[in-house]
Amino acid sequence: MIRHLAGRLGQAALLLVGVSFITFILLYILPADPARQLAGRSATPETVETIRQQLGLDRPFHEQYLRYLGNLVQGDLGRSYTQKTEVAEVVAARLPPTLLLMAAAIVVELMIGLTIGVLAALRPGSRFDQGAMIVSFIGVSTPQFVGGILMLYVFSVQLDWFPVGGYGTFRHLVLPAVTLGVLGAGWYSRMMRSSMLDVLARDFIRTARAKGIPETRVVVVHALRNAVLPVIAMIGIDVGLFMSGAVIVESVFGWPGIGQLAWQAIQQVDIPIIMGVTLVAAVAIVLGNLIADLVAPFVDPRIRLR
Amino acid sequence: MNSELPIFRVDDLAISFGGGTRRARVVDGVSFHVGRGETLGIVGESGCGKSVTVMSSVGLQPSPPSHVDGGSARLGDVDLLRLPPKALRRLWGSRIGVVFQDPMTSLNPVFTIGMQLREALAAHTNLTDAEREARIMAMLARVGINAPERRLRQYPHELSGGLRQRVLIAMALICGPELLIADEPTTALDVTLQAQILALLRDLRDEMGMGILFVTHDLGVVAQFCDRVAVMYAGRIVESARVDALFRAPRHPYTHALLASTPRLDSDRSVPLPTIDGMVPPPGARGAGCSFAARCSRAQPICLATAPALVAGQDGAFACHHPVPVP
Amino acid sequence: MSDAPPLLEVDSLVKTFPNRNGGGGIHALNHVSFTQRRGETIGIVGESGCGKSTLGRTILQLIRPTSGDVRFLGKQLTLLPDEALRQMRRHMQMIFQDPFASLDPRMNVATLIAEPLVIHRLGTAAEQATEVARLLETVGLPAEAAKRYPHEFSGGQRQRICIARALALHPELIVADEPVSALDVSIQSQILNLLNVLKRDRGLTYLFISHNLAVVKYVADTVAVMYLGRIVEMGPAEQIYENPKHPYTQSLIAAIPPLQPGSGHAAPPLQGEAPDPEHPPTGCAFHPRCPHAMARCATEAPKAVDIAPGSGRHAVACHLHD
Amino acid sequence: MKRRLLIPVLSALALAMATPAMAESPKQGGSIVVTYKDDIVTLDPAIGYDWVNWSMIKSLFSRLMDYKPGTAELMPSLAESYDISKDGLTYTFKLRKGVKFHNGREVVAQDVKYSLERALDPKTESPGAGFFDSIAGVDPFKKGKSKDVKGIAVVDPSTVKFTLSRPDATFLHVMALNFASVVPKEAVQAAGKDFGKKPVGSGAFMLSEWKLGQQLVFKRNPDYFQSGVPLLDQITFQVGLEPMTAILKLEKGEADFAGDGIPPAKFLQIRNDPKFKDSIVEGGQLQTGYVTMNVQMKPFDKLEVRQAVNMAIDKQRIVKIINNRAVPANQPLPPSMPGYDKTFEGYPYDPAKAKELLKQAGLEKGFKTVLYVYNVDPNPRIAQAIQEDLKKIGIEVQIKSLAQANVIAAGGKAKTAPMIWSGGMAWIADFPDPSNFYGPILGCAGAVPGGWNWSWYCNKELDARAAKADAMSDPSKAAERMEAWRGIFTDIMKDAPWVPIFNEQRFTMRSKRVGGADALYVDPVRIPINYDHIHLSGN
Repeated sequence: MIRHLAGRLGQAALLLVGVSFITFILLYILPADPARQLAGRSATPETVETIRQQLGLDRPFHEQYLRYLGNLVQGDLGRSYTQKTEVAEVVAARLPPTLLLMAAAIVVELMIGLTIGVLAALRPGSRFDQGAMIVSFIGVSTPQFVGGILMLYVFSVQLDWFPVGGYGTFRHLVLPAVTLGVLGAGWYSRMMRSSMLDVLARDFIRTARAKGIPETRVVVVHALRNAVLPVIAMIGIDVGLFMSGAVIVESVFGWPGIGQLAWQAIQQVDIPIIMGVTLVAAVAIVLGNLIADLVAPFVDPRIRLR
Repeated sequence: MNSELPIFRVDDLAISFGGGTRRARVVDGVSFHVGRGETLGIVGESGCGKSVTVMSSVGLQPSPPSHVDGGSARLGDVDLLRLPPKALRRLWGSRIGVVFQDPMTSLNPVFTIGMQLREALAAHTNLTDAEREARIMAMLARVGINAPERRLRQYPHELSGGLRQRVLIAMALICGPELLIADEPTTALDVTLQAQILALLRDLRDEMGMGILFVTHDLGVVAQFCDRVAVMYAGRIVESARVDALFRAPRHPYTHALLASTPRLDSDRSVPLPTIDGMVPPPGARGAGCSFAARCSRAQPICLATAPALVAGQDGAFACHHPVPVP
Repeated sequence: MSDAPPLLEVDSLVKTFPNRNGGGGIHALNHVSFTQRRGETIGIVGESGCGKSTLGRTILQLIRPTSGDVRFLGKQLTLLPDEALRQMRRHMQMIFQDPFASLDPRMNVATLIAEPLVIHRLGTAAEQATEVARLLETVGLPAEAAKRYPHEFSGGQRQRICIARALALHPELIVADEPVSALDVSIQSQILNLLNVLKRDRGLTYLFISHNLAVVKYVADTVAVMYLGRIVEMGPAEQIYENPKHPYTQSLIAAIPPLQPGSGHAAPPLQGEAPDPEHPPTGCAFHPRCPHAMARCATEAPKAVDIAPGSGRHAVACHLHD
Repeated sequence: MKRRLLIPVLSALALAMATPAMAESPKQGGSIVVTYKDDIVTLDPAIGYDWVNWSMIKSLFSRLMDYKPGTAELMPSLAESYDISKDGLTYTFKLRKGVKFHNGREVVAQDVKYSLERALDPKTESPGAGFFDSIAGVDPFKKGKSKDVKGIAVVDPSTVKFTLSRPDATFLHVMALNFASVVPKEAVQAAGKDFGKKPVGSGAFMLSEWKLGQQLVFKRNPDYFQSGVPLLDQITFQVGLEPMTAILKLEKGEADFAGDGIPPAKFLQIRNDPKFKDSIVEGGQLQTGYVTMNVQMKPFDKLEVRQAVNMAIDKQRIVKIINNRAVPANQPLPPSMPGYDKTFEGYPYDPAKAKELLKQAGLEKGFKTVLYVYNVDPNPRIAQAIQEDLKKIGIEVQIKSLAQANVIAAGGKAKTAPMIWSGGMAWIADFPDPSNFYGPILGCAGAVPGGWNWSWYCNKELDARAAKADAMSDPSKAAERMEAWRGIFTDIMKDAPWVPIFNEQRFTMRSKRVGGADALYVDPVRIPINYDHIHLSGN
């Protein structure tokens, strides 16, 4: 178990170095020149050059990267070009809201997705099934921007149930979590449906039925536990999906998370922040998969951590 | 071994699959019965409808896609085909036990053996925990599982195939059913294991006195394990007889050909194995005549025109216009 | 016996699969040796997990062995580089258990059968078409089958397609891995007959892998019985069936239910199950289940001994016959 | 360029009503909510240079000079008075007495010198450092050869004297720029690199709360030197809201002001919605959208070709493409910029004449060329309209739709981009003076690698006239100076290095709760609004 964890963390560290390297290359070859951007258009070429030197942007690529990596190991993510503050500080301030939103969205998507998926699988081909799959498809394919604005318009402006964006109370959380969760719910309901259909056709379900136990028990105890296995693995992958979804949803709802931060940083070519957010997102994805790994053995005894 | 008072009796069972224009009759006019302590083998090649027949007769065949079009299946004086689902479920696991083909997939992988056994018992009895555990231990010991306490805590994947099939047998028999449905219970096992499991089932049958409905494609197993046998072809029973009579003198040309084409240890390999040419007609394409006529070496024009009825003979019954003569 | 060199020589073949921990390993093949003459059908029998399928694949180098040699047509396959091996594969083909899984559902039969010819660039398109027609006829399928797709055929017909495909390159050796296990009895007999006819007409050599001793009886000249990665007994088919020497072989034969009702089993069935190949028993791997086990069986692994001196063709690895 | 700094200048509307805030004499009190999409990156006046923080910094800090609310009219602010020497090289400012920083300390002349030197210090990385180049001694200071800027002298605690190295008529505007804000040294040093997050100034408001990514709260400065200002007790800035969401928030009454304006996609719908009739204020801005033609590249080296292109493009149609959010342009200066020539007619839309001109240039069969464009809507659509128009006179235009940085890079490279549509990168003035529209984008100084003069047009004679106009720093010569600039810009059009296309309008959305003159909501220097002077309606 501990060896497994250590191995996983080792992999994660390697992955992070890889991610940082690739991001660094991408930003390096970007045509936008942060020094020129910082200097403003009133600056003379000499001023731009001074700033470039100060930021170390005149150094060769490998030197810049190694310096970044060296700082990273010491927990220093660098300073934001535009905000002139520690990246770690900015990211740390933005992380809790994103984690909260993500947790809420996972609850939403699992509640909606799994329920719909199971119910649809119990009556494949029925009206409910067809309807649910169409709704899921819409959920999956509606752009989150449009979906979010629509939610705000209906539930905040028209019905006045929730505030229009912002952060702080549970009522602020509901709409962004639902918007973010609905996309996932679409995936999960489709996945749960096919997983459930698959499980319901397995031999052990027949065995359970033949024991004469109630059908609800067959479905809820025997089928569900098995059908949920692929879903657990999905939650790990989902974290990545959330990170990209968060960029849009956080912007629409004014949710002060790292998605919003990333969006702003990209527009301003604030490389240290982009790097910081990318690394945090990578860590989140690694952790998500690790958690899925750790949870899976509790649901499926065939998986044993060594 | 008396069959005067059948505990389970199926009459004129008809089953179809699919809906609308694609609906096709897959089992037609099938009748059989099993007595207390008796084993009836239902034998046939894949697609002949043997499993569907047996599973439908006890209500375990999922519907849709299958539909029972007619007939009855009486356990004692209850017609299973007319029971509401709840009442049917009370019989499953208590008066009817089922053992399926593949022990590797027939146990739920995420629950312990103990949980799956307890569940079977708890569904039909009101025993105290201690009584229940005692009964489970006894049953496991009876099916030849050593160290049952340890096994109860294990998960299916930690057990070998043979052990799993023993667990499934224990599960099917734990409430002492009158009827055991065994659907190809040894097909997925190696020969040495097959022999063990068959021996176990035989002992349990003799001890507990239940009737067994044994579905298989293996004539050797039928010969060694069953009292009577019904041979199915294309959704119908073409011949049924006491086992010794059937193997000694098969009357239906299909039974005859099937026996002949089975490789045996004492066969002479210098002579080509007899074969049955052609293919089984698919459901929906079965005409008015005998379904086997197209492949039958003894077929006459009448065979293509009218389906022969199942006629009782000396040692059994067969459905053929031109039966194989008794040697 | 002729003086001609054997077609196939398997020498001390070992295949160890790493287990999940990465250490130790599962000994799927444990020093397996035998030779096969041209035209001889060897039946490999044993329970599931005994290593018989691994043996077939390792001989064809579909799985590379851990150690040991395979000589085929005088070439040491284990040493051949990939390209040379690819050329050698023309001469050895495999037929599998599940005829449906072996055929690409998107290709029609003509394409499927011609594929090996196309890969090895043999003949023009017209010649290939003629060859396909000839092969279909050989395996007893109508010429019009060429235009159809696998799903339109029954299991037996699909196996015929697989056989036609295997024959396309005129191989010397065919490794047939449970070729009739998935088939109904009536179809099984057709395929077995076909294999026998092909052997007679084309001088094919089969390595026939099966768990069904009755089926093997029908095709094999020589039978090798495997248990836990080793050949425990090997000899001419008649001798193995009529006078099995190894207790395991005896149990296997006794376990087959005969077609005569009431004949019963000759002996009480063999107890227990094949042990976990990750943790094989010491000494003779069969000793925990063996009705004749002696003290030394638990400590000392028996060596294969020739029990028909002179012929060199019936060997048993059992302390009863040391 | 970019979305960084857009300092607008007075709209015609703003000119019409001088200090409108005074007219109503509203009461003080109340609070409002303002929303923005992006978080505020910094409130450091030496660094902040985007249109979100520009107006906020103006309210937190004071400068020697300022503008009358809602206008582009200069007035002294921290300075009580100023004096300009005859030769225009010396500016002496007398500071207002008793003005206090938010930390309670009085503002003295030394603070002015410190603040400007801080902005000029390369370590500060101020994007505004270049504006102060006319002060004597800036160059050695920037290069570290001098410890201080010799041209800034503290005469006494309430007097500061600037010496210029050349006459600069725009110097008073420069002293009103945010970069010239006065900051207390002790607070800057205490905050270290975080001064942008912990600003201390002497403006009308003080920062009382800042939750990163969520909101900032401004509280009124009770000690503000201008009596009766500000009118509001508190302003809450909620950040991270999409413009579309902001409109919904405004509609529901949760916000009073959508800082990012109306999303283009929703513009027509909102404009035509009677619900919002009274919520939208329209004004001009100091912006011109134009097409550059590289005069160093063939065939744009021929005047006739450039003139032909000017006459071939239907500007009215392009204005329609962007939902009439602009007015057609005929000269480089926008209408709200002093020096704009109302009588100038420019080149008319006349494709027949354009064809004629091409023929004169020996290109009657037309030619092929490339138009660079920023790849964000609506720019590619505008480029297509231009492409269609030019096709009618036989010019085959290939559109190169690129990222902003790539277009800027291409424009700054000699003989690379034959034509560029400036949209999305268009020049917006830093301060309301025509000189800001010449040097970098049309003068010889900008026609260098990495420069912003994408036409690579260099007219030595006009450069000389421009230098002369900028030397007229005597306030009494202001009218004469404007006349000079007017001539420069109309004369440029004779050479036609650009096709001026349109001048964008500003549309500001506010809630019904807030009042004050419309001019405050399209304030030419305080973009987007003048926080100090707006107030709740009904007060």
